[in-house]
Amino acid sequence: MTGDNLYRDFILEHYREPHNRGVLEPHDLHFADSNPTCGDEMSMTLRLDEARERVADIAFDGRGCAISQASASILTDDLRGLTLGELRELDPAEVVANLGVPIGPARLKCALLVYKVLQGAVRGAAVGWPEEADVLAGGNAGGSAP
Amino acid sequence: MTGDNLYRDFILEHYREPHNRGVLEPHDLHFADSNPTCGDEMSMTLRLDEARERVADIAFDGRGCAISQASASILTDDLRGLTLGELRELDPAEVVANLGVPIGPARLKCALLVYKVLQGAVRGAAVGWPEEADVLAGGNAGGSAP
Amino acid sequence: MAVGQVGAPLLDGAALRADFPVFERPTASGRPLAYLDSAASSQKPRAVIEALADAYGHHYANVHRGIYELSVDADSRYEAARTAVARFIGASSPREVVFVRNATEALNLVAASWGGANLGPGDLVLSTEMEHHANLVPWQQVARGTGAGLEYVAITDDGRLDLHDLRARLARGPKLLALAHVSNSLGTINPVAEITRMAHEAGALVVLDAAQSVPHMPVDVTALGVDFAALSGHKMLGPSGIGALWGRRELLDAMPPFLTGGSMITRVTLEGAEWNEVPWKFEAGTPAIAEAMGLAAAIDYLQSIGMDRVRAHERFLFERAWASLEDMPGVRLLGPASPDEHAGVIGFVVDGIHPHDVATILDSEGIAVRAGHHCAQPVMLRYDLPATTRASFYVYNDLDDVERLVDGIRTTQQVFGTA
Amino acid sequence: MAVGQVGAPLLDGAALRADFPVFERPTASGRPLAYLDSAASSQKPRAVIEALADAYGHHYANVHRGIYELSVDADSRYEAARTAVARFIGASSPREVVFVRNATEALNLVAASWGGANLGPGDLVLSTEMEHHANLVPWQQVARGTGAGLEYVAITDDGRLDLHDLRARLARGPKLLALAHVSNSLGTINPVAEITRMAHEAGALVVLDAAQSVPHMPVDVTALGVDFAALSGHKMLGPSGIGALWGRRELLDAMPPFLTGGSMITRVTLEGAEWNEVPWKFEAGTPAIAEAMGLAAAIDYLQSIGMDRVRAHERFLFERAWASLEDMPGVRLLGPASPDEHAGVIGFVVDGIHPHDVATILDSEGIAVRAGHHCAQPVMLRYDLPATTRASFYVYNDLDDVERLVDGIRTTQQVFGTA
Ligand SMILES: Cc1ncc(COP(=O)(O)O)c(C=O)c1O
Ligand SMILES: Cc1ncc(COP(=O)(O)O)c(C=O)c1O
Repeated sequence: MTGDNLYRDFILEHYREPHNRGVLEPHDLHFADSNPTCGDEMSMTLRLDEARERVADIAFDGRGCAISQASASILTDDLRGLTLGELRELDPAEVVANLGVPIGPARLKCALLVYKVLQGAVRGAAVGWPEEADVLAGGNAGGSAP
Repeated sequence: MTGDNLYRDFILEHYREPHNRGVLEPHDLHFADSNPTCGDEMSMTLRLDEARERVADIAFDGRGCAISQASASILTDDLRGLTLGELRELDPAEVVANLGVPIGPARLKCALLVYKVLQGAVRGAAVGWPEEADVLAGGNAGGSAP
Repeated sequence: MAVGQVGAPLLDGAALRADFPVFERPTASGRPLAYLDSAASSQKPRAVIEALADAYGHHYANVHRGIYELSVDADSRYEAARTAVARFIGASSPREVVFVRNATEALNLVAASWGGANLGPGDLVLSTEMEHHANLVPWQQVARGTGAGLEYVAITDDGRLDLHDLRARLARGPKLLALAHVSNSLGTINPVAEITRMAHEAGALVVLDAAQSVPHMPVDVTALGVDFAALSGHKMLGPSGIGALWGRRELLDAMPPFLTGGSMITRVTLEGAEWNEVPWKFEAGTPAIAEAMGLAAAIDYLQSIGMDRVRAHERFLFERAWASLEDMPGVRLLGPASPDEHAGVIGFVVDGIHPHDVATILDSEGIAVRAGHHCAQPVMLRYDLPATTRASFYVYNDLDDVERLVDGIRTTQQVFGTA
Repeated sequence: MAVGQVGAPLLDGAALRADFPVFERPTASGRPLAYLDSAASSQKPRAVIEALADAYGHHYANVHRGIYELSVDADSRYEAARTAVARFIGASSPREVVFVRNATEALNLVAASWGGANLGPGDLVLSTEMEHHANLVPWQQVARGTGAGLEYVAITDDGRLDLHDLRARLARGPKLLALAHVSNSLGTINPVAEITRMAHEAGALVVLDAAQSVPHMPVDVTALGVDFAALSGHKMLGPSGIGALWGRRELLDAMPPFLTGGSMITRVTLEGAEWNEVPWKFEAGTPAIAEAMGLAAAIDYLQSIGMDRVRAHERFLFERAWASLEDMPGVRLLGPASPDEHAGVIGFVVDGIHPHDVATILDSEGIAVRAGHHCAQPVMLRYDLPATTRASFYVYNDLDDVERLVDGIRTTQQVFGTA
């Protein structure tokens, strides 16, 4: 049963007590984006090292479902020390796999919201959803629909 | 077989040698209308008696299919001496029945074009198709369609 | 947990489910499907599926007066479907029924055609805060295009239309009021006959979004007095791809066409075109022929049950569900509490759990509900919710579905440790 | 009378007819149905009818990201249908394929959205004298609305596009050329790749009305180089109520929406709305969900035959029919004589007999043809005909149908005493 598999204890713990939550002040990079599918909004702030090359610190903020919050909490844990180039090359499929629970197509965008916001922060402009999140109809508009 | 039943000899004779064909000059009433279903166009001229009450003479003109031409030829034969009031009251179903051949829904408008033009002449303005001609889709636009 | 000890539903949902092949489909949970998303789209009875197969297999040709047998057959069945829709909603003539894809297209048609021809700077249009995007965005577009003003009638905290606010806005002399008969996010049934009287007294036409009412209760557009009404076939057991706009004949007659092309014209030259009579003036190109016939079969099916009984059945399920959910700690319900003012659509939120997570866990129990903004983002904003979960009923639901919904929400709370 | 002594058709029409339930239907004549009206709409194979029943019976829910199993299933099948259409016409991405009702809506969409945003006084649009009303009237409307000019490329006496005239008009710098791939009244196949090169050199975009080509021959929009293409599912063995607009991604991205409402937005407030990405930006409201899946099944069926073979089969039937009719006294044929330039659509007139009378008598023999202006009144005017009779071929036709057509015309002449 999806529900049971998905909402494993560690997911719920990340949801209830997310890591790296908040707003870094001052910060070097900032971006906000949303997933109208869930009504979720997420913002992200990053601090870079002195060479302005690597992530010194990172935080996300906003409200959302357990999947998007846990995904943000888990991903941001792994990013400190990475270069901006490495962030840009992040594989969205790995972001999802890294969650360790089976994310069906209906919740892919929830899991990938943090990825989308991160790319926006790194590239300085909103990016589209990764291809894998487009397997279902509706682009951004989604399930919220009719 | 529709085709055989429909195109009886007397229909074809009326088609080949229509009665009351032409344009009356001078005339008291004139009207022209069309059935885009067939690309048919028909005009009608009427001369009234001195009291301007009864049909003294009538003629129709135009090009069209065997059904519309025969229907016009047959109907106009019967109208001399009728009052304008009687023309107005003509029952379209009788116009069709009077043809003496089975007119299916697909050809009803062909059979009724003369009725429509006549009503236009009597009333001085185009009238819609009688209800019975509306059993199929497309109003005026018809079979010619896709 | 037990739901509804007293009384019994009017219809035998389980027996009706046997008419719908989808309920034979196993769910991943191993449990039978509890389909509680009919407000988004309904399932289809065998009668409709077979009508489609029969239409495509034995009565299919293009319509619009082909001369051969098969096309006459298709044409008369297509027009018979129009008559069936007209009768079902109390229209005075089938000539007032335009086939479109869905309620959205119907509303776009009125907004673009009537609005384009009748609105200008200084004119005012009213919509409401509870509308589906389909009855909002087209009016925003036409207001922008014509320079007309657009205002929204406020809604109350319990999700009813604020009739004081309506009266105040009507006093400014709007040309048109566009409103939903039943809100798809709140479940509210608006008092349309009364509102229409008020609107007409103020000189405004009324466009009724009947997408959520026609499938679920008796609707008579003539008795309601409205001027236009929009509906979708797919929400009333019919095929997707077919819907209808009903409008008063004299209004439709006076309106310019919307889409143009084949069969909506009488004469085309390289210089210009003349338009056909209504409703064909508004049906450009080859319509959804077999789908119209399928919609007629859906209407037959609904009429064989009786719309009064459909409504009574859903009202019963609503009352039981509302009573059970109302008492659950951590559950908040949207819309009016009175079953007279509330259709079989219940929007709710569970404290501390995102609506999408609720829906996912219910899905894992074989319960299909919708989560999101339900194409009514202004409603979400109004109540400061990112989204809601929504359960909606139809003829194939029964108390067992209600019970599973309530149990599922309890399970969700247990999973999240909030219960 | 014997048709075609030499050679054999590529497909076994009689065997294929067994896939189409309609051919089991008895005609009033007692003879089997000779369906020669596929240019108006095609018949449907069992595979498509069953795909619809399966979609409605087992995979149906509203699309656009419902969260439950059934909606995920419906959604991914709906999007898979989009991919199927994209592959079938050589589009580089499914994101370039917008589902609409029919080719008419596709052309209206381009005219209103692209035209509304890009045309103004002083701008010029080209269409042609051989277009279906669906590719004429929308351009007349947008020209009227924007103040742009509209001119028509002339056609020759044998029904080909006059390329001299095209060149002369392109020299005036039109912004867009709208033309049919295959004319539905003349049968002409236009040299689209060449025309597109000429148009692009002159700086004009090309909108291809592919309603009569995609069903009958291999079409690759990328290879042709056009910018937009319109098609209808019902003409290619698919359901009614579904069609597609293909457009280059960057053009679609830049265009304003057409219909507005649910699921074509990302954000709606009472003040305004933001649009979704393409193609969803152009799909307002609940689409023809099952019909899209049915169209995918039709594409599967056509691909299992092979579009090269479909084209070769129809070419063969065309050659035989043309050869026989060409020799008949009192019969005049429209369009080019060369099978390279003529699809399986033959328009003709019989001297002294109205096209509708021809069609009625053929119907009495169980032969279904269309008579009228075929939504191409300017073509009728061009050749000074009130109407024509038209026979058109598809995979289920064979030489027997051709023979019956020829015999039927002879019978008609006998009935009218003109033979
Ligand atoms: C060349 C051409 N274009 C457009 C159309 C319009 O197709 P539809 O009626 O499916 O919109 C047709 C259909 O007859 C056609 O033949
Ligand atoms: C109240 C209301 N109006 C309009 C619509 C739009 O219906 P469709 O998507 O069928 O056009 C819906 C469907 O969700 C609705 O609930």
